[in-house]
Amino acid sequence: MAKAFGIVTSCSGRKVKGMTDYRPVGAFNFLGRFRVIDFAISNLSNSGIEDLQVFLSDNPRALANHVGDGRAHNLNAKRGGIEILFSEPNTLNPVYNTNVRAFMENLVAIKRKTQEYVVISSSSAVFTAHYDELLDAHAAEGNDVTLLYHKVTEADKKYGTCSLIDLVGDKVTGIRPNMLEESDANVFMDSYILKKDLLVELIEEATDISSKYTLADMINAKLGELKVVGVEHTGYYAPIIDLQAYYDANMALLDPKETAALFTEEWPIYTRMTDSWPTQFYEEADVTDSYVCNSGTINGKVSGSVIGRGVHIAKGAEIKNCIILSYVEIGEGAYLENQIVDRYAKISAGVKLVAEADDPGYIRYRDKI
Amino acid sequence: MAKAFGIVTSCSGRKVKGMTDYRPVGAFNFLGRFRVIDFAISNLSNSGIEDLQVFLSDNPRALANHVGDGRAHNLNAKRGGIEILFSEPNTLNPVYNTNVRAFMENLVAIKRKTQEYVVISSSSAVFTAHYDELLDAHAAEGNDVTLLYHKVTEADKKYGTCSLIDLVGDKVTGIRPNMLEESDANVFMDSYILKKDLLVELIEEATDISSKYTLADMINAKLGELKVVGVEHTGYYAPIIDLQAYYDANMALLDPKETAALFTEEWPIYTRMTDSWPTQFYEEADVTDSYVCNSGTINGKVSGSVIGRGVHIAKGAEIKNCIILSYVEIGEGAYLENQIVDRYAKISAGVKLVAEADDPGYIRYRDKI
Amino acid sequence: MKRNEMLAMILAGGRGSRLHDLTNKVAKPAVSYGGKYRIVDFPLSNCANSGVNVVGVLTQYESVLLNSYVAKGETWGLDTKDAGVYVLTPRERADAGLDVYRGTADAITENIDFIDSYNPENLLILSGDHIYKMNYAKMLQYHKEQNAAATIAVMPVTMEEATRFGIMITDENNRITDFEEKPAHPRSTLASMGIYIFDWPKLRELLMTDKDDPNSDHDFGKNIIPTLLANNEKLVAYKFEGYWKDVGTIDSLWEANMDLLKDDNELNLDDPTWKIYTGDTTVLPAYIGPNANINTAYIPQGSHIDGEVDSSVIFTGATVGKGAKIVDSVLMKDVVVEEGAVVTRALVADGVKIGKGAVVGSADSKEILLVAEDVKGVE
Amino acid sequence: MKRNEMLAMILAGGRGSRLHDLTNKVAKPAVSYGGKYRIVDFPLSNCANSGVNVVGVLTQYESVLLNSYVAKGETWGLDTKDAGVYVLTPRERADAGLDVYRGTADAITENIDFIDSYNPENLLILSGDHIYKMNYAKMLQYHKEQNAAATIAVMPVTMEEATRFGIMITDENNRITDFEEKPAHPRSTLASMGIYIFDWPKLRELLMTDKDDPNSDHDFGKNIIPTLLANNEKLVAYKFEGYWKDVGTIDSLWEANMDLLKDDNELNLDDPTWKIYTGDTTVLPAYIGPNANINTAYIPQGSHIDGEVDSSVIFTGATVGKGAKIVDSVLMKDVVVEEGAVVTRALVADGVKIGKGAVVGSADSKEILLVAEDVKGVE
Repeated sequence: MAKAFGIVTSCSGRKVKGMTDYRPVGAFNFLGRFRVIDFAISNLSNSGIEDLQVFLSDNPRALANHVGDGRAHNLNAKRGGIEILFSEPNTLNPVYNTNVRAFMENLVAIKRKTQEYVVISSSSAVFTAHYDELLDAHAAEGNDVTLLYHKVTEADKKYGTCSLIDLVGDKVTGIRPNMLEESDANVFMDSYILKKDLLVELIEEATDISSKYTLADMINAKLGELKVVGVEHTGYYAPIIDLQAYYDANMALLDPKETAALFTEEWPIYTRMTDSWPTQFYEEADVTDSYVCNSGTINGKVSGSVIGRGVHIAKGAEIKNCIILSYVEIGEGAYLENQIVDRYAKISAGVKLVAEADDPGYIRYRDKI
Repeated sequence: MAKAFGIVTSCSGRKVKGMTDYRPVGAFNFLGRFRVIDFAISNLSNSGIEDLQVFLSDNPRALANHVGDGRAHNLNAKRGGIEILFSEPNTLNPVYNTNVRAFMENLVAIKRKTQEYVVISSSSAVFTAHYDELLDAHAAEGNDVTLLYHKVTEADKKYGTCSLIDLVGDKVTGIRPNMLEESDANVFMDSYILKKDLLVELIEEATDISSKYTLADMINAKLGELKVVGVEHTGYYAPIIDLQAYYDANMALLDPKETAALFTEEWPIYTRMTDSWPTQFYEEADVTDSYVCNSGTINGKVSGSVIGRGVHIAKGAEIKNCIILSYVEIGEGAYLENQIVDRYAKISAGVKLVAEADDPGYIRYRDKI
Repeated sequence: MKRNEMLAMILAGGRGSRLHDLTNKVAKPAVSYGGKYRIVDFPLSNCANSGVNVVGVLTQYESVLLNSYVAKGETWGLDTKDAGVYVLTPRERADAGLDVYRGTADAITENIDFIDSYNPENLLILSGDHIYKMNYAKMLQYHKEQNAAATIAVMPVTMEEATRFGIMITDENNRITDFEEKPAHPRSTLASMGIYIFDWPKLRELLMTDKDDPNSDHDFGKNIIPTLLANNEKLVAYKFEGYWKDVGTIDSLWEANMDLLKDDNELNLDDPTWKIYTGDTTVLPAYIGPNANINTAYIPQGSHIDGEVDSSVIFTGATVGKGAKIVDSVLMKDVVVEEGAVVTRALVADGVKIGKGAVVGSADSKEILLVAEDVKGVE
Repeated sequence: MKRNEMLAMILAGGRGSRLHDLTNKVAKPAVSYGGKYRIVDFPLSNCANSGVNVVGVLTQYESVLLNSYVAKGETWGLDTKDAGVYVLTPRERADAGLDVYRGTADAITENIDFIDSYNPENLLILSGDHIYKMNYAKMLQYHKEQNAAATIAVMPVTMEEATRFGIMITDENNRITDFEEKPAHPRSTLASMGIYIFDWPKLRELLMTDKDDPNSDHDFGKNIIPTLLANNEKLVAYKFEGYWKDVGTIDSLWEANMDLLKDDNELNLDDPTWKIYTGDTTVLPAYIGPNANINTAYIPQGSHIDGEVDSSVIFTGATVGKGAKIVDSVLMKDVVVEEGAVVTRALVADGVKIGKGAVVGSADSKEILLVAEDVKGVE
């Protein structure tokens, strides 16, 4: 039995223009065939952490059915699996939708776990992390809390809603909101390693102090008492904090080198299988520099794009630097540039939609244009 | 592919003293090892209806994890499985928590189904029904709607929140609330068979008419236009409408004849397996006339009771006509009569709790007495 | 379908010698098809979709790959309670020596104890190397309505094709009155598809007699069907219309792949109500590189194309390098075609590597070239 | 555990002749134990809990029951990707005739292609008829720390018991210096449990040599271990403490069941952190009737008791009628003891029916009575 269980948190209240009206960030389609939460769950599963609690909040349907009991993500049903936990979004005042509140509502389920440690990961960022090694180091070094961070150079422009971490050596000296004031910074990845009993203590104490306290706030308040260590994460890291971040995160992976770094054979990213069939390319198809999922038909021009499952692109249509989500239909001669087209949308023949790469357009779920 | 899909409805807003504070009725433990919803799902599964939508509302955790993707209930994952759908309980005014509202919130998911027919069953009643045969008859006779009803003789005392059906021959002439005015009546079992397209029409029309309309209200309003047929259900039927009904439904099955009628070899009731071990009976155990689940230890006296999984009964304790839910501990010399003891409760040594069979006592989840 | 109504047995056969080197390492039913499938996925998916939940797969030549592939009944949803896919190989029995199957009927006889353990009313016999979609539940319904001892699926063919098939002669009620194997002058154009439903108790009795008959080939076509006819049992033909292909040769396997490129392709793998299931893998979407030039093609996830592809079927994990050209060809699983290589009218076997600039196959070859071993580059 | 770190092979062996009639219909590993389990559940659950995800089950005598039972890897959670339980029977190979396994080592040799397909670093050899709980991951860790060619699990026994086991003589660092099979005058009390971890490349080489040695019995104990010792390879003993029982005889199988009734029973099946998994069934809770009188007993769901039960283990589906009396006995799956019958010091095999008023077994018999056939009532 592994010595840790995992918690995958939701990001209740995070808004990504249009898209979060229909599902939480964890359920966003990523690179055509994945969902953002697949990365968090696969990281834990590949690390041998087989017993997971997945927190759901707003619009839980898509995620509840996607993660199921954990089989799709290679979790051994006997040694663990996925337990889905719900927290009710406080619609009156979103400031109270903290992760501490979600934990508190499910404290009995957390307390019932028999593993000594817990690894907490966010469902709304794309990255890989070897928690098995991090956990061993955490235990060996006698840390109270290990936090993951990623060094960035554009903290003044991106990562707006992320927290930043201050460090002296590897010791965390502060966790604070990103005020967009500095460019070089350590972005906190919302990943924690700590003992289960400490987590329970922190949750209970945070609840006593303030209903607005998050787990990070609580740890920040305890930096004097606890040994809190930051570990730098390197490689691909994309927190999906807004539509631009979502667009950029997909587009970055059209570079085969980035893809090769994120998707390696010994660290598979699991997702739910759909029994799809290969995509049919017709005579007038002209596809370059793109990812194309199964079950589609393509008879138009596609470049620099991610084409989801079951997408139909008619003759003469052109798709340039777009993310086309599943089951979208693109009519003859339509022209799309720098667009994110949500599931089941229909773009009529001849429609022209152009945006800039630094402000991509968004076509709503099931929209007809 | 089966010609029908199934919908298992929740009973949002139904209150069963104490117990519904922690889970919806469908998640209630039944006869020690089942949950009430197992009957609805197994009826559909055994009828070859393999593609189910299960509606969840208040406290969805227990049911979401119990039903999972349908594997536990023998649903073929490729031909169907379980899709979990959520409806947000309207906490401000429970009168709006109708099944129509839950359907409306998930209308896209219902419309997406390709089967011609839909069978709707309630998750909060214990009974068996052969929907395969009912569906064949429904189609052969050209009915618009088939409703299941059960003839009862105590409608003035029990079945308070159920609807009653009026019939001329097998034609339904009215669906109305039970005003506890007549003893002999036809209790509507909240089971429907109809075409999917008709269901969608009725939902949309009901929404237009009144936010308080239920599907049964809508069908009642259309009795003039539609061929609505009632089919009598015989055998065991127990809608779990209050604590007394829950208690009686369990106790009735201590009669082996009732059990044999409900549980037959060709109509298995599936539930989630837990890898439990046999129960250990010690030297001073004295058990009669009871059902005993696995993983427990018994060293006391038990009669006329249902003992759940992992229950420990110490020396000298006596349990008479009780329902003891999972993981309860009963201390030495305790005496319980006509009690329902909820999960994880601890009854200390020597405690004496006595109630009457027509007003059983209830010990709360995780309570210590 | 009720629990014991029908059990299926797939005759997955031997080494498939007509498929030459393709079956050196994998048994024939495990051969790849259609971009991401294996041949055996078709009868297994048909069973799953038809509600036939227990399937025995009979194979003489045991391959680790076929066994471990087929044993995961979950792939086709055949892992519910009372369901399962079981690989049945020749084995030691208490009352007999070790024996390999002597014929198609013998393969069933040798596994009577397996069949008996399910006590089915009917037995469905299938072949492991046909590509088609068929609802066996409808065939069973016909079999029961006709109260037949055996029902044989037949397909109308041309008079010319009829000379290459087992041909069923029927009366106006579809009752089979006679049977001819590859007749020079066919009396009917209804070809047997090698798909049978037998009344199991009747078949069982017949098999027990046939077993000890020294003159029998222990074959369904040669012995069992003629005996049933001779015994005046009711045999009926069940007419199938739709796509059906025996992929027992390289040419027919290539053709069956090419059929998928046709706009009006009858096989219709993109029917969500009758999916073909297969062992799926966690791979990326197809990556189409900056130099790609794809015209008519069938391309699955997990492939990597940076060259020219025309009228070809590409399989999961296949790579086409920059400047490479694939025409009228089939690249099976994990094939690598390096930069500048040209592949024409060829079927390239799983995992084969075609080196830089190599030229393989030709546009005017009569037969399709099978490439089963790595081809060196020409630098 | 990493993917290729260790593969397990369970030697499920032959008909288990010492278990007499109990194994007439089921292979020994499929024999019932402990109210709801089968013997093979123990090594398989140990593998699952230890993170050993691929398990081959080697059986000479193929039984439909064992095969279909073991093939459902889901039972033990061994159905994730890259995981699986595979039944391996003697089979036709391209380069050899049909052969049954000649010895324990030969059974491995014959399945080298299966093992090679996983390319494991280490091979875990287990027996299919031992009842115990053990974390093989810890044993592997020890094996790796010691950098051993082979690690053998041993258990301290009394000097008297030592004469009935294979005994390992070790130095102060647990390195095995000598090995004796059932010594008359034991030089050590460390008994081999028949559980080995081998460095796979080393073992593979040895097996290839042993295979063609006409003087070899192709047995791990008789040939492979002595050869390793002779070659001066590093063999270490891994000490196990806890419950372990070989259930190869009726008496030991009965005893192992009776052990479960002890309050301080070491096997501890009720440990939620090391569960033993088994093919579970949808049955009702145990029904205890109005006339029941149960004292010390182990009773699972799906049983039906209306008589007297004292110091006995009852299995799923077993029925004890009104007035019947079961003392110091084991009633296996689906046994029916009718009204008024008395069963004492007996082990009643799966499905056996003991008629009304019959008296079976006696309190002062030396050996445990095996009841493998129905017993008529005495009306």
